[in-house]
Amino acid sequence: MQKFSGFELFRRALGGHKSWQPQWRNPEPKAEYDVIIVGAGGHGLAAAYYLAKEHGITRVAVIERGWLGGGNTGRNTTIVRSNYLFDESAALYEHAVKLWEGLSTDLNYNVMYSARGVLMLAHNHHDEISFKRHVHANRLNGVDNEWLSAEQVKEFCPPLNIRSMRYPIIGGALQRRGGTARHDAVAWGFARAADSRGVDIIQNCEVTGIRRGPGGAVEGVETSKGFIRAKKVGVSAAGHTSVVMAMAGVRMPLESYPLQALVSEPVKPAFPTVVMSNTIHAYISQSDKGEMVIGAGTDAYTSYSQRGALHVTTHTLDAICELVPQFRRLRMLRNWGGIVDVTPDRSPIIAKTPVPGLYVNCGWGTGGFKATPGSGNVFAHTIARDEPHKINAPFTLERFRDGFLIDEAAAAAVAH
Amino acid sequence: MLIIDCPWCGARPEIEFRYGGEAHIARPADPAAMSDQEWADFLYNRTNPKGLHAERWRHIHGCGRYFNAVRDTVSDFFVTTYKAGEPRPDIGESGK
Amino acid sequence: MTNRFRTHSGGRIDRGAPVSFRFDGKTYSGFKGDTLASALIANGVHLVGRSFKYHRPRGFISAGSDEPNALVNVARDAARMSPNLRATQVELYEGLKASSQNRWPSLGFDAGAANDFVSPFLPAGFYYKTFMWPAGAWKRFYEPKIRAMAGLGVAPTLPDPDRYTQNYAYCDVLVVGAGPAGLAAALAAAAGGAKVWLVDEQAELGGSLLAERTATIEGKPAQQWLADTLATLAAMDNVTLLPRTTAFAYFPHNMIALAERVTEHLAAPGADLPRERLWQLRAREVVLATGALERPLVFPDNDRPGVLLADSARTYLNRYGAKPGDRAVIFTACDAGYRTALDLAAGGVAVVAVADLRREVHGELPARALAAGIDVRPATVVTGTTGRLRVSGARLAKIKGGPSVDPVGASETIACDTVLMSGGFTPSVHLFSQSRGKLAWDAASGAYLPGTSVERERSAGACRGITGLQRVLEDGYGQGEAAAKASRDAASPARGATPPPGPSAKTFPAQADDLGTDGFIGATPHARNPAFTKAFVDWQNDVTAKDITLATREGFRSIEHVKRYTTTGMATDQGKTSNMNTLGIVAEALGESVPKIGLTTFRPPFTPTTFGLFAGAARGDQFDPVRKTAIHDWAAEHGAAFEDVSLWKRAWYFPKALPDGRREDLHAAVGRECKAVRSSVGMFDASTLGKIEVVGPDAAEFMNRMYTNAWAKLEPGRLRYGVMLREDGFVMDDGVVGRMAPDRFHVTTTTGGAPRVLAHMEDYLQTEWPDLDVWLTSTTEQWAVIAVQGPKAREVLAPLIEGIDLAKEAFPHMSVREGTILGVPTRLFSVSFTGELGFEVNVPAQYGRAVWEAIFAAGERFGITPYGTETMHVLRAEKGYIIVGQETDGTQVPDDVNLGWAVGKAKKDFVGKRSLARAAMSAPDRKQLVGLRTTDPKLVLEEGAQIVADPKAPVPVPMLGFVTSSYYSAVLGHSIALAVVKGGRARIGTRLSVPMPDRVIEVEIVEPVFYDPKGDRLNG
Amino acid sequence: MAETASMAETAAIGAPRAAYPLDALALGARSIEAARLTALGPAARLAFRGREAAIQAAGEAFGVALPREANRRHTADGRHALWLGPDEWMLLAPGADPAPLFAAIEAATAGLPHALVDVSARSVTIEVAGPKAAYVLNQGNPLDLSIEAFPVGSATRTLFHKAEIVLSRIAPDIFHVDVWRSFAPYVWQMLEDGRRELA
Repeated sequence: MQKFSGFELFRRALGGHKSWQPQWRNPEPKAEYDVIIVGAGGHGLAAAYYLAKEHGITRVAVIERGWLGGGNTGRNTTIVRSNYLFDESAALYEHAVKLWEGLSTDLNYNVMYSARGVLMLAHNHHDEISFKRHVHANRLNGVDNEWLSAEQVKEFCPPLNIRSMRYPIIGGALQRRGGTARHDAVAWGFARAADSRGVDIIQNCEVTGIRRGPGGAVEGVETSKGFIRAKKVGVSAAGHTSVVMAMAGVRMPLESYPLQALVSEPVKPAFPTVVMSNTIHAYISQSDKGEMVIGAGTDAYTSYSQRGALHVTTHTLDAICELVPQFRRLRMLRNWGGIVDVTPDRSPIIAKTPVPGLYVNCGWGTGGFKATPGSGNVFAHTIARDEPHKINAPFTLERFRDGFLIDEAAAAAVAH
Repeated sequence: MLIIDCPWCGARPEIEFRYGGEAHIARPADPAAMSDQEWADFLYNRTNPKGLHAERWRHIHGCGRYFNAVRDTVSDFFVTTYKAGEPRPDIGESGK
Repeated sequence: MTNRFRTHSGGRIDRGAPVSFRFDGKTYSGFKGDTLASALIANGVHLVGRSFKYHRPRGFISAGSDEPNALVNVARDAARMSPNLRATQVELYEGLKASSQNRWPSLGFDAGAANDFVSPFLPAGFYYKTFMWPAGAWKRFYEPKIRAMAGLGVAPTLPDPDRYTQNYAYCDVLVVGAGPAGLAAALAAAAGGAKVWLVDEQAELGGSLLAERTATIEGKPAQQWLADTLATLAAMDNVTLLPRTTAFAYFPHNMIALAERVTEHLAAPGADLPRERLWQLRAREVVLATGALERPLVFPDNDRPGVLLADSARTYLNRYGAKPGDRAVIFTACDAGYRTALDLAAGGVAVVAVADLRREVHGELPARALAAGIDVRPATVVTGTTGRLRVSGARLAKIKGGPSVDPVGASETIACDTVLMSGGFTPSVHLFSQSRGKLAWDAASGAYLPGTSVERERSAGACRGITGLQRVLEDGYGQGEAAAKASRDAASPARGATPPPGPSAKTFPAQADDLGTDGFIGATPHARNPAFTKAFVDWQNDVTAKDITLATREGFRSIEHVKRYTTTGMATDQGKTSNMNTLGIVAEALGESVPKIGLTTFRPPFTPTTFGLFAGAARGDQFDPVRKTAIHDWAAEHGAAFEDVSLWKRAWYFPKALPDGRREDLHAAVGRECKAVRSSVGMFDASTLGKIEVVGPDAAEFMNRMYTNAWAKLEPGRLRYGVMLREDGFVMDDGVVGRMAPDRFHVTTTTGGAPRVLAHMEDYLQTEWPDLDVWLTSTTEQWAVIAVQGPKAREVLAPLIEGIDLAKEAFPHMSVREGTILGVPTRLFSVSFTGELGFEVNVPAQYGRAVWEAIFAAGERFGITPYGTETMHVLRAEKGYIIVGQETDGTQVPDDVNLGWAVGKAKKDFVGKRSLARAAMSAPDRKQLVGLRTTDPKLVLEEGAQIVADPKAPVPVPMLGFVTSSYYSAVLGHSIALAVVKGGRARIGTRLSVPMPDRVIEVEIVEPVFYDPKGDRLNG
Repeated sequence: MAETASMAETAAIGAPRAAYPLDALALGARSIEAARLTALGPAARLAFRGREAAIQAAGEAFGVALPREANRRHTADGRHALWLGPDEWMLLAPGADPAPLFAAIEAATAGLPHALVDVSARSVTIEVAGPKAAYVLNQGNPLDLSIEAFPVGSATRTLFHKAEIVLSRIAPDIFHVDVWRSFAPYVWQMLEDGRRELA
């Protein structure tokens, strides 16, 4: 792998940058791999990287229908945080945040992880109790999160309107280590690092079937580039998980919803942190480029159309204009949609399946980006060892049968 | 905003409706007789197809009725709508 | 000397109406009808901005909404300032104040331009390769620097005082674009009787006709034909004309979002007019007549101020009477360059050379240029420009060999003050693509054209690759006719197939230059060292041809990857100037054909669209409805503080004025209110509780299925506390239910849960049990509800009530009777959420305040005390009554919160019953509701605080539960708390810890009923 | 159009004063002829639900045949029956006392499967009248309110901005908006905001 550094940039500039090599190969699939990952989003690429790096499994293919990082990885609003309520979730997301903190160095790729803080606004007493419950639980779990008064909220994020609004802000929960990262760089960084360890990333290759042997175990995948053999297949296909799992005859507790996001035209720095309000349904941060990056919850009905409805955008922006009324004159530059797979308890599934050799990592809903390195890391462990890492052990499919749900949504009513 | 053809009121704008999830998942007559897995299938497992999807809608800000629709989840266009209790029209299998 | 570059006559500006304006503090003059861009050009000003990354000086490129460079800030006042407006779209008004952006200290001398000198070290994606060391430095050091350099304009800092409105509308035929095709389409559709909307983003309707100098239509000069046509359309009742209106997004089922700029062009907009208006227009049929955009050429130094698109220069000249310079060099790959050259020459601008990329030049326009004595040079490219803040010369060189990859000969520098370029025209297929129509590559014209339609839509004119004024007009007319006809046919919301273009019933004899479809995509050849040459593809984002080839070299082969890695096409012009040339460069670098490379998605909006437009009138108190009860105003008049509970404002507490003029705080008021209820009587506005009337012969059966409780045996006239589960077994809602008659239940729900509960019931009733003869009606707002609670409650109410015997035996706890109070019909409940003797008076809402006042007066002799939600919470907590949403969070089964008694064990089924049988629901470590007592009686625990066995355990500290409710009980003289704790009931009598950041609080686990555990007081 | 005296009011002994949520707002309404706003007086409103067998009897007892066509309003003797759903009607009698109406319909439908609920106090009615009435309503209502698509005699539950309403067209230029009382000030103020540009 060509090293990336300021020195290398300088050195190669003198040669007109002609000596840079491709960041990853563009290989044709081999006949057989030890592991096939379906889906070259951040989660799938991370799983491949950690399979190679931590488990020594390098005969790995990541198969992608489109182009790597082109799904939700490249469409999300890049929020990273770990202040989840339940022990299971806190452990999972904190694992990810710890990896985020060293990711640029590990991958030798600047993923621009920026711990600018994630501030969740409380607008009523119910929010306050809920957030304080999070703050206390997080502290005991070793996850930073603190309660701010309304005045402290204003001090931390001066552009916010906290008083003259329909639902005045009475406080907030701040995770200072939370923040944002550069979404494309995460996919590219993992792709480059995985590729350099021998992983084949096969783009523009659609999985059309999952072949199972007489005993039911996985034998490989049918693709638009032919059959590829592997005894282990990990599905990391986000919104398309139901479709892929149906190929193996597995029905999933998932529904795929559109999730919209939008950005404003770029402006000079005007918003210092990530702010989320679940009560009025919107969140906002400013990208390095200067765009206000804005999102909300999912649209109302299941869809694979990758677009959302105008009335959802209007509600998102009326909320943003309440929180930051001086942004009313900013202008929307781009609006797009992704497809997110949602479980009944809004927590992911990272698990073995009833089919031997078939593993699934899905159900991240609106909040998958933040978990990318942690998710890939424990998924790799699950595939390599054929048993879950202790962090993802609770995130099974069976929890829906037995009722051991991890219902962050019910507990906090907070998306993302 | 989609236009949805309410079987009672005719074509009306989407914001008058509420989505109600996959259709034709009848509540079992005797839940106590079911295994945990069967009950979980009823409660949680969904087809979630990419393609034609039979689903429930309620014209909540109109006539208030629940009804069923077949919609293509790729284009979001409706193929048909029909009253609750009527069988799923024979319009091919749901998507790939 | 102002307006030195103004022509002597002509154009659509009103030369009798001079307008004074300021740019960067300097005063200029222009005319009514000018844009800021045309007025500045007429004044010889081309330097108007700095680029994003290298801060290079930039001028105008285009005359329209595709302008990437000339972004300005326009400020009416401190709050009404708008960054990033395109000067090409800003209409001039008297006193307009505009300023340039992204420069410091000034536009002429910008410190950020230092970036340009180190640009060799800042290729595409450089930031991914560095700034990684030391860890954390990105956030602390590098990122703030990059952020400060990035961004374009400055965001406003004051709330926007302007209004925005929204309208839904319907029409038969929407025509987008009022150029020749759109005008003809509107004429045809209107003649066919359709209700037609014709919208255009520009201030004037007419499109390309507005810049026509010599063309004629139907024997008239184009400008005259335009005026006549607009007059014809305006006179028709079935036609709506909307200039300044951008069709910015195409949603499913032919819903088009339009942004109408209502006041932006006015010097003094009235306060009642909205600044912008959002139209959510549903069209039966849509005709897209969005024209084509001229493509720039990608050659070295193509970004110097004074380098413009050739046809835009013609627009400035013909439409606004503004000359782009005195001496023009034209660089073209099509005939558009010649048309501009001829018009410039006619307008008094010296055209010193036309460099034509094409090897051979023939046809009418070049011939006319030659005849006019213009120096026409085939197979010639511009390989660079000179000048600093304005172009001063162009380097021309001959192409030596085969097509575009060839090296070129020696260059010759020609002095000029403007370079006008034309790479041909790109059909504007943005809206078609947004509609999910499939684009098809047309090799003949080298363009993507509309292919298969998905919506009921058709394209007309230049946006579908048709050239020549007459053909465009006739295509427009034919499409308009077909659209009008189709709008009468179908009810189906979608088409799913391509409409055949209808043959026009009308001919439009027109004389105009046909530019054909020649053009060039990619970067033009030059012999300079590419490492030190910048040929811009995306002006605003400073993406050059070599950035794009670098991306392909690094393995970014998909166009989406190239776009994201280089940021080309992601500027505020959304790739209008850059997308096709990017494709060309990528195709060449990879040795593939353009259609193999693919196309990036066209995402809404078509042009940047104001946030306020989406927010509309939903602001401040009108952001969401503010629901107030019939008694709200009384409470406000009596000093109540309010809290938000869902959409409702509820009286929170009633602070009394103190002798020193201050008011009680929450603590004092609640203590006083609680004591009053326990010792005498209090009154509480419970109107917000949800109410549902469940009526019909099968009402009891329905209730049996929906609630955990058994209802069959509940006598009419009696009340019962009901618990409702979701199908997954978790507590969803609770409330008191009265049986008014065998077939009539008066159901109450939580305040926030009312709509959810009704929808839940309707779902089961309509879809699972449609055979049941029972119906549900929301009566939440029918009744005002006044809770009168305390030992004196009966004495207060008795004198006011008629028709109900309030005696204990006749009207026991948990009963309901109908009668009157002060003559007003009432449903009177004997019910208590306080643990005291209590009643709830339901009266029709319009009498709520009057009855409340009467009870207040009647209670005066007992010191009746109005209390709010906080006191209600304390009183119920003293009794261990749960609040759904506080003691529960959607993960509790009834037994967890001591409601196991409410589950009808004998019932075969009810919603949620089966789920209770799952393994997790009877796990031994489920959290159970308990009470907590602190050692220090004054210490009130924090709600949400966690409970642990061993506070000294290492992180992660195992947690057993948390505090759900916590108050100081003035009645008991100590603090109380409710909590859910793992295996809590078995822990009663033991001690646990509540670790806080600064200390550990020891608590005793106790029964959750703190007051009157036997319930003696309920019966008074 | 505003009805004044209410039988329901006079029925109250000791006369507790009836109060309505638009009492104060209506006094402050701007005079804008293109779209006039009026808060109408009280009315008896009964929600009638029922199976086929009960429908005709209910209509006869009320004095207005219940419309069987979706989203229609029938009127007779100043009373209105609005189709709101296939088994749901709003029976509206301006100025009437609901109690005797309720009793009469219950008597006529006794033993027939139905549900009758008095919701007189649940909502108030706003009249929007004038040549721009539909335009103002369309600022928050997503329906096609052209006279062809929503003719006189139309009535339907629908939305106005973030509130649910029942919208009836009384005349080409006159609409009635029935709205739950706690949402009425919101709807009123949104209507005021919508017609501001017509001042």
